[in-house]
Amino acid sequence: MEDERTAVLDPGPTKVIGPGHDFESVTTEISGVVFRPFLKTPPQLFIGFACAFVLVNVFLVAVVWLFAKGVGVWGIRIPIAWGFAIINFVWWIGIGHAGTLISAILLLLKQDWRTSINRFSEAMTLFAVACAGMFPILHLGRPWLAYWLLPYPNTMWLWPQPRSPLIWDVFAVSTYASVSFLFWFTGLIPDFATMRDGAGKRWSQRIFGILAMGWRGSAKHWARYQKAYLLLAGLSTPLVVSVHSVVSFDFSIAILPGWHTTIFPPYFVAGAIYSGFAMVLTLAIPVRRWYHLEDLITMRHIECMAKVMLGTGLIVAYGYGMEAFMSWYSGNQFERFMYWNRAWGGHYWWVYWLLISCNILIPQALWSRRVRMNVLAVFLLSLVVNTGMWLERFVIVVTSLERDFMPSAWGRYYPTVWDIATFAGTIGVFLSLMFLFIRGLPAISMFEMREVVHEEASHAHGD
Amino acid sequence: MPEFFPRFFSCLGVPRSLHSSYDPAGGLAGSSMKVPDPRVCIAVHDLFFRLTETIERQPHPHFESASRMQIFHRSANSLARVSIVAATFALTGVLWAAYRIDQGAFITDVGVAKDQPVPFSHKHHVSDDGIDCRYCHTSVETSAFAGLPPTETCMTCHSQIWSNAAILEPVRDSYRTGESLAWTRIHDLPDFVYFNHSIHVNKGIGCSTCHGRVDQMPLTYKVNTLYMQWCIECHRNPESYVRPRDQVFNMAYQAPSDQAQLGRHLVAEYNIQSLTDCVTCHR
Amino acid sequence: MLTETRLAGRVKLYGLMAQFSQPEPLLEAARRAYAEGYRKMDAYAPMPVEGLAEAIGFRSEMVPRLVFTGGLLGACGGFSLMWWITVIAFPHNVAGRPLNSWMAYIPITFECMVLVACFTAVISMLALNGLPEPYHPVFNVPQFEHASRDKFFLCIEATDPKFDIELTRDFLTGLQAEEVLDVAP
Amino acid sequence: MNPRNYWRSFEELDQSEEFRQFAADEFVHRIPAEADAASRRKFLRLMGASMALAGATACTKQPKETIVPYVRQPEEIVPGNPLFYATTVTEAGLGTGLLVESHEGRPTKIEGNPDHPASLGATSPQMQASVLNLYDPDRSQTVLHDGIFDTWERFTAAFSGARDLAGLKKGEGLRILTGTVTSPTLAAQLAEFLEMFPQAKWHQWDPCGRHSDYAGSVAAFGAPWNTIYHFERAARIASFDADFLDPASPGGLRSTRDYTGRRRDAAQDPSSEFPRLYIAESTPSITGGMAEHRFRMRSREVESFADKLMSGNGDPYASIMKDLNAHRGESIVIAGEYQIPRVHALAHAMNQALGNTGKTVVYTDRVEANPMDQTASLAALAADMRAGAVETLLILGGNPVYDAPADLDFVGALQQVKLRAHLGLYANETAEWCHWHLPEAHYLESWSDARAWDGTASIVQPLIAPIYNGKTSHELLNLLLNRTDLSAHDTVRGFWQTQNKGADFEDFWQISLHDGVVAGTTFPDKTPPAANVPPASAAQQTAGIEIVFRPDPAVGSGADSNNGWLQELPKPPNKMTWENAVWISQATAQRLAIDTGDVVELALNGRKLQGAVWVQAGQADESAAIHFGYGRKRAGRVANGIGFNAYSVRDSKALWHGAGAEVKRISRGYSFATTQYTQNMEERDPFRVATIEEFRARPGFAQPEGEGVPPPNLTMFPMWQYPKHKWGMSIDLTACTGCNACMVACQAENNIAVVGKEEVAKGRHMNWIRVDRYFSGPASEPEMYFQPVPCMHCEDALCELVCPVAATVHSGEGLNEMVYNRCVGTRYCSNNCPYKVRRFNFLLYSDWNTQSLWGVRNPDVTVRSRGVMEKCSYCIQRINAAKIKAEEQNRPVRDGEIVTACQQACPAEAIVFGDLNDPNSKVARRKRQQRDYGLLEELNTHPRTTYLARLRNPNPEIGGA
Repeated sequence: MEDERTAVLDPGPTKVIGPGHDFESVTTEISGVVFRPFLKTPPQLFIGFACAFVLVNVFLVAVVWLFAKGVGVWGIRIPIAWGFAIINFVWWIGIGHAGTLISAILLLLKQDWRTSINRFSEAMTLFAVACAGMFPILHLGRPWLAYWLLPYPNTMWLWPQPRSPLIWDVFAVSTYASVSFLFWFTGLIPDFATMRDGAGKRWSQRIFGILAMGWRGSAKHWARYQKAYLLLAGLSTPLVVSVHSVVSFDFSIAILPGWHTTIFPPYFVAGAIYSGFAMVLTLAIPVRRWYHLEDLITMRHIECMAKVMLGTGLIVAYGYGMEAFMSWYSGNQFERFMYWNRAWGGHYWWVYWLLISCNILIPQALWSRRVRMNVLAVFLLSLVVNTGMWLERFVIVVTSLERDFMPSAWGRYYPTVWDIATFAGTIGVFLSLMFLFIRGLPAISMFEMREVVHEEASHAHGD
Repeated sequence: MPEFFPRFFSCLGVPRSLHSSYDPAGGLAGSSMKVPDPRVCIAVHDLFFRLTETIERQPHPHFESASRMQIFHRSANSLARVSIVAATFALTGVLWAAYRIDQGAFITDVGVAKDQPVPFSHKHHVSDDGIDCRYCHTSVETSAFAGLPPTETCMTCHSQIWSNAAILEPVRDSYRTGESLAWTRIHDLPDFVYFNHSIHVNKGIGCSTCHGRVDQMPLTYKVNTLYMQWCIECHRNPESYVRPRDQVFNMAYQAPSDQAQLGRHLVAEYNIQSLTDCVTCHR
Repeated sequence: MLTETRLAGRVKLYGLMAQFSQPEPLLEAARRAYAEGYRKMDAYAPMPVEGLAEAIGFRSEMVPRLVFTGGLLGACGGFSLMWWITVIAFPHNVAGRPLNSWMAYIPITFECMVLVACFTAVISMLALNGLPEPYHPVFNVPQFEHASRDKFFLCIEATDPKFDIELTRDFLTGLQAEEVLDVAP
Repeated sequence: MNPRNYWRSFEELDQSEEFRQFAADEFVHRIPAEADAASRRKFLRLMGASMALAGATACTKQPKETIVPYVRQPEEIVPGNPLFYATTVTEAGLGTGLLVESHEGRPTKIEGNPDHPASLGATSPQMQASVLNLYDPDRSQTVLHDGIFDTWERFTAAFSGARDLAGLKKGEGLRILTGTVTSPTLAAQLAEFLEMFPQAKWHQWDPCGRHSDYAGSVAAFGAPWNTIYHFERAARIASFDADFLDPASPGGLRSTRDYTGRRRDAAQDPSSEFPRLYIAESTPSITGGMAEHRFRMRSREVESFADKLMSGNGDPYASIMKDLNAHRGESIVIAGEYQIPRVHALAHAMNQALGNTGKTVVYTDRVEANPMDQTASLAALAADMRAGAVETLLILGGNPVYDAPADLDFVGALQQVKLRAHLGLYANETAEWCHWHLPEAHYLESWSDARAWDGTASIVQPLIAPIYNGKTSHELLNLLLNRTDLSAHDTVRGFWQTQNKGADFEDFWQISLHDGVVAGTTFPDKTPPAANVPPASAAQQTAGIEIVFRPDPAVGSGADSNNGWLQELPKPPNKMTWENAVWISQATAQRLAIDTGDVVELALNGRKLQGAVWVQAGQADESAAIHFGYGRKRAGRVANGIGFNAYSVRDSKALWHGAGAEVKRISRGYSFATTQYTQNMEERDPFRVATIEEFRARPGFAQPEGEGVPPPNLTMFPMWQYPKHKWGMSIDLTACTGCNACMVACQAENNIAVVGKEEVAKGRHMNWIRVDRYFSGPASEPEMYFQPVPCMHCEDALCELVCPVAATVHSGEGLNEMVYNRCVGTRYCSNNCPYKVRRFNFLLYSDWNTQSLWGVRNPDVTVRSRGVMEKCSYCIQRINAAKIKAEEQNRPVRDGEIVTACQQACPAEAIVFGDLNDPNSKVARRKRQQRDYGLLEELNTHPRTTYLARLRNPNPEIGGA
């Protein structure tokens, strides 16, 4: 029955919006998601939130235990001094990249299909970055001193050490978080106005009224608004590239074989977008189904995102290839050993091949249009890619540290339950925030949808 | 659900007149019934409640439902701007307060005389009796630790004078029982800081430079924060603090007017290095 | 229904507002109003409409200029902070690198540039738009709630020298407006 | 680089599923358990403390602290300045002179006494660790009567009664059991005692004493002789299973100093001959690691090896004998304690034949006060006890219930004794079976004296009054001699007064105490009669596996088992910590189809024990080595219940190796905690070695060459200048024997925490200096190399580059500083350290709760808390102290004035520290040698710590070198 409905609503792969939509209808459909009574929320959302919330509590327990005992509760050791915490950090940051990319780069590239997913993925970016941002603090030996990484005047006359990539991280991640928020919030202002005017209840009128800051859609407002929005896009585009480059510097600045690589910045960025789009799909596909938004998030969107995944996936594959090639071509015994150890010799060789199949082999299925057009298949592939990208970070962090220069100092890494609990916990935090956002704020940009409606209409006239 | 709200919030007693005047007819899903504001928005409500009513009291003859759209009163504009400015000021204020507290006596104990087993007066012993620092702080020239006088030292005099003063009972008691006196530390560095008295004294840093005019303290207190920035200040430019070796124990020593040049001279003569390596103090 | 005579002088209007259901007529109306010589006016739309601002004679390059300045300040600030920290505030020999390891400051410089620029963009946009401004006379018009949803409005303000309540209302009615509305102050 | 054939490591033990399980399980804790539990409870307080570390930001104030002066200050004490006292430590009766550092009356650090012949300033790991036993909270703290607290008075009363009763029977039924006694005072007291009670008997037992050495000399010369070897004079050495470089062996520190000293000299000037060492041994020892030619064989085959060598026929015996003959008078043939007396006799005979006697090998009287066949003595005691002939037994020290040979059934016999009293540092297994247990004074609390392996006498003087009111053997004998009022001090002083009746006794006494050596007590050399070699022992049955018994390389015979520093000390050949294992060779393992981590049951002469197997490179085939010192039941919290008790299968007739053992597996998957997983160098040559010929031919062999090697000082930036001082270290691998003395010395000096087996297994051990062990050459006959690795203090230190808070930066003197109180614990520095010398406090490892342990801490070094990185600081506290001293005296710091803890302890003088700006400093001169190379120099880190490559001098006539 659902499928029939999908069939009816889904305008097919060419259109970015279903038929028969006018300004009022898109507005009502989107804001309806927020305005519909609490109990009318789709049950899937309740169930999803419940599960996510359980994980949130797992996270809290894990963090309390961690703070009470120290990072020793994790599997990290000398020489593998970085473990899950950093892996998760890089993974979340990577996921966070899709949002800004969709909003900024696709905006500059005038990709109309971005419209109905940009708000959604910007929110995803925010929450992913929030999860990522927690790890650098959690993984500190003395987390209560995390503020020492900020340049603030103090009685010790001491300052951060800006030659360290970790300080670059502090600036990059905080900048990225703030800018993503600005982007997201700026995009929301006109929609807040819509919500304000659509709200029935006095209090919601006032809340949205305050958030809208008196936006009244004047031509002058729009003129400045569009300039600012475009500038944000223009600035975030290099930002999004810089952030994951800086994250990759955490590794490539270090001297470790398997870390000390010039290919890292580009292929980290590609990998970030790869996993980011995967996550957007992982989230968008169910939501679209639950709220019957098939006419706003159409097959066109899904197919486009699938194509982007395929493309970035190929860049990542190239990255892996280069790593392998350079480790041989460098003629450096440590580099050669590193790769041999990563792919065959080390006791985590199987993780490497798992990652290769998740990130390179399986996604090749996306070449086929039939796969791209199959929502379920794309959904599953997105999960596979998310896993693969996590494994990639695992391989980079762990296998390189396990066996570096001094054979006498080699070690082996085994995660503990607390590693896993912390990771699972952040997934819970992320999903809870996502569900709250979907329920409480317009998950699709209404004013931009109106533009789409208008364009579609004018096309129709044109034809 | 909708029925639930009025029952729950009836206690809030929002005037009915308000509801009638704010008929939200024509709103979206579920917006047609009149319900008072839930608690989460009471604050926002109260903020504008009175203001919006004033609108009604001067109804415009021409527009009956003029207030349907206006959610905020005129003054809300100024209110918004003012609150922005206020927030900025508040933030600055908080930071300033934090700074003051950090520098203040509450944290640093500067100028705070602490309880001691015996109300020992440096003023009396140094100024009145003219006892040299080293008579009690024997190891100040030879050891990292300046040394605290054993009870014996006190008793050398106090077995003769004030030999039965009540306030000296703890001293005599200690001497009798062999139980040490437990003084409260005034100048207390963290355990990871290694300060060495002998080298400072030998290089011409006077007692009073760090400890102040102890000879004028009835009860001892510290005059400097002992913050790292305070140490580094001197370690970076010792020439502005160094004094001739023979003046080290002179409590009344005042830096001469030509300290700048004298300092440079002494730094050279005593071969004083400006050590700002971490391991100078932290190991 | 009150007559204009009684109305005139007794009630002070903010302006008159014409309502449209599509962007094109609004754009057309705006152009004509401008041609008519009206200057103090504004057009309202639930979405950006190409050329609308120009139609009512509005031009401003302020935002880009401010953003550029902000970015410049951010970059300089970021770099000089790092330089000051490592060269002036507490010079350390770190890994045998020179005190002023400027290459290492490039990422931070860039991030500061973006950060400040972006904040400038949003704040200047809001400030120039006079936001936050929760109260505005146009909200007095009941139909204006549609301005953020599906209707388009052109408002000629009473302060315009050329504003005359009858003539202006007639002029607006002549623009195939769905409705012409009075805007209370 | 000389290409050598390296072999892959064994199938690595900890890939087993169980290891993953156990490594993943963070609930198991032994040692830091208390600390952890506490860290949870004190979490907030610690947070507070750490906040305080934040440098009084975030509005935290210093907690209230009190300061407590003396009531009567001893004039020699200047608070804040340490004092050093000379004293003596005894191991198996033999004394070694020490200088002990004392802070305000707390002994905190043990150093060797440079004036004492057995030490020359060096110390063994066990000596270094002995200070920890002083503060051990598990030490016996009170008199126990049938396990219940009692008092000295009541014991005195009870025991005086028994004594008087025995006195009526001329002491019949009164027995004393001691360890080996060299103390002249104690000997005199015992002699007096035996006079007083002619029927009483004095028995001796040292589980790891010099049994075969004694029996060997008796066999060779018909009377006990004491043999002293002068390795500094020896160009050729043949060792029959003699581990003479083991610092715990008699004179071991001195032999190491002499032997390695000659190697160092020979490496520099071609005129002096580089010593060549042949060794035949069954289980890998550090001596075997230094040997040019190591002949791997079962212990009992060494006898025939010696015979063949003496006959000098066949390969390789002919060439060895030829080599020895070519160096008559400057060679040494030495037989090890672990060999049967006949092998000793052979060695004596060969030395005489080679004309070494009087030159490289000299003989003196036995240094023991009453040399005897201790095994027989203990057997006799056991027999008498069983026969009920013993009424009163006084056990002075020792732990026979735990370490007596199993066939004597000591426990069973002991129970026949009416009154049993035990004096011991711990209420150990023997105390459990005695009516009375008496707390013994630690040697740092005692007055006594002892003789060194060469007879030199020295005084044991206390640094601290007995913490737990312990008493010494002297006082107990005074009780027997009915002089209860006489203190140990008076006894010892009184004895020496009898020895030195001059008026100048006071001076003599003061000088002896001050120097730590009693002048003129060294035994004079004597010439023994011609050695005769007893006939070859009857052909032993050779079926089954041979069990080889050894004292544990770390905890020795078990007396010091309850010592975290020693437990966590990696055993040299396999870097195993916290337990013992059954070492078997690869071939044998394959034959028996068992592997590392299998738990096997050893059956020897009907006695069984269970232990986990470790497949050990260099172990003789068909031979299993097991170590004493473990399987303790009443050692204390640290040592109870770990490992197995090797004494439980030891036989008094075959003390050191028993034949015909059965080995069968009972389970799999036991996990060890080692500090080094890999066995070999993975073709990376961190350890560089060449033969003396190769070196003479190409002196720069240690320097890397070929492409991929950056020219020195290749850098984008100008190098930093270090005008004042430029500290550096040089480690001579030709000298280093891998004895681990440096590791414990560092641990003691720098308050390094003990983490426990589980944490070690996770690779979280905290040693600032580690000793890497590499095998190279054929898997069957590997060479074993040791390489101490402290912080390299790189001039372009990668760790510093990545620290976000500048917690590790360079000092103006080129030290790589680590500032704990600034560290936030990102651990990035450790990741980026190619040498992996950084250690991290993953949990709260430092024990903040056990008050008695606070006493051992060095007040000049911060005790690290949870969550901070730490590493070797080149003993910055010592550098600062020396600099301040020099500044106050307006003079430059002298070369050799600053001695790092590892350097000070090193018996081989392999480590040298100093100022590279001074061209004449010892370290600068060393670094100018051509053998000098840096680890991973190709990474361009410019390490300040560099190495002198190992040289070997194999016999060209013998292959496989």
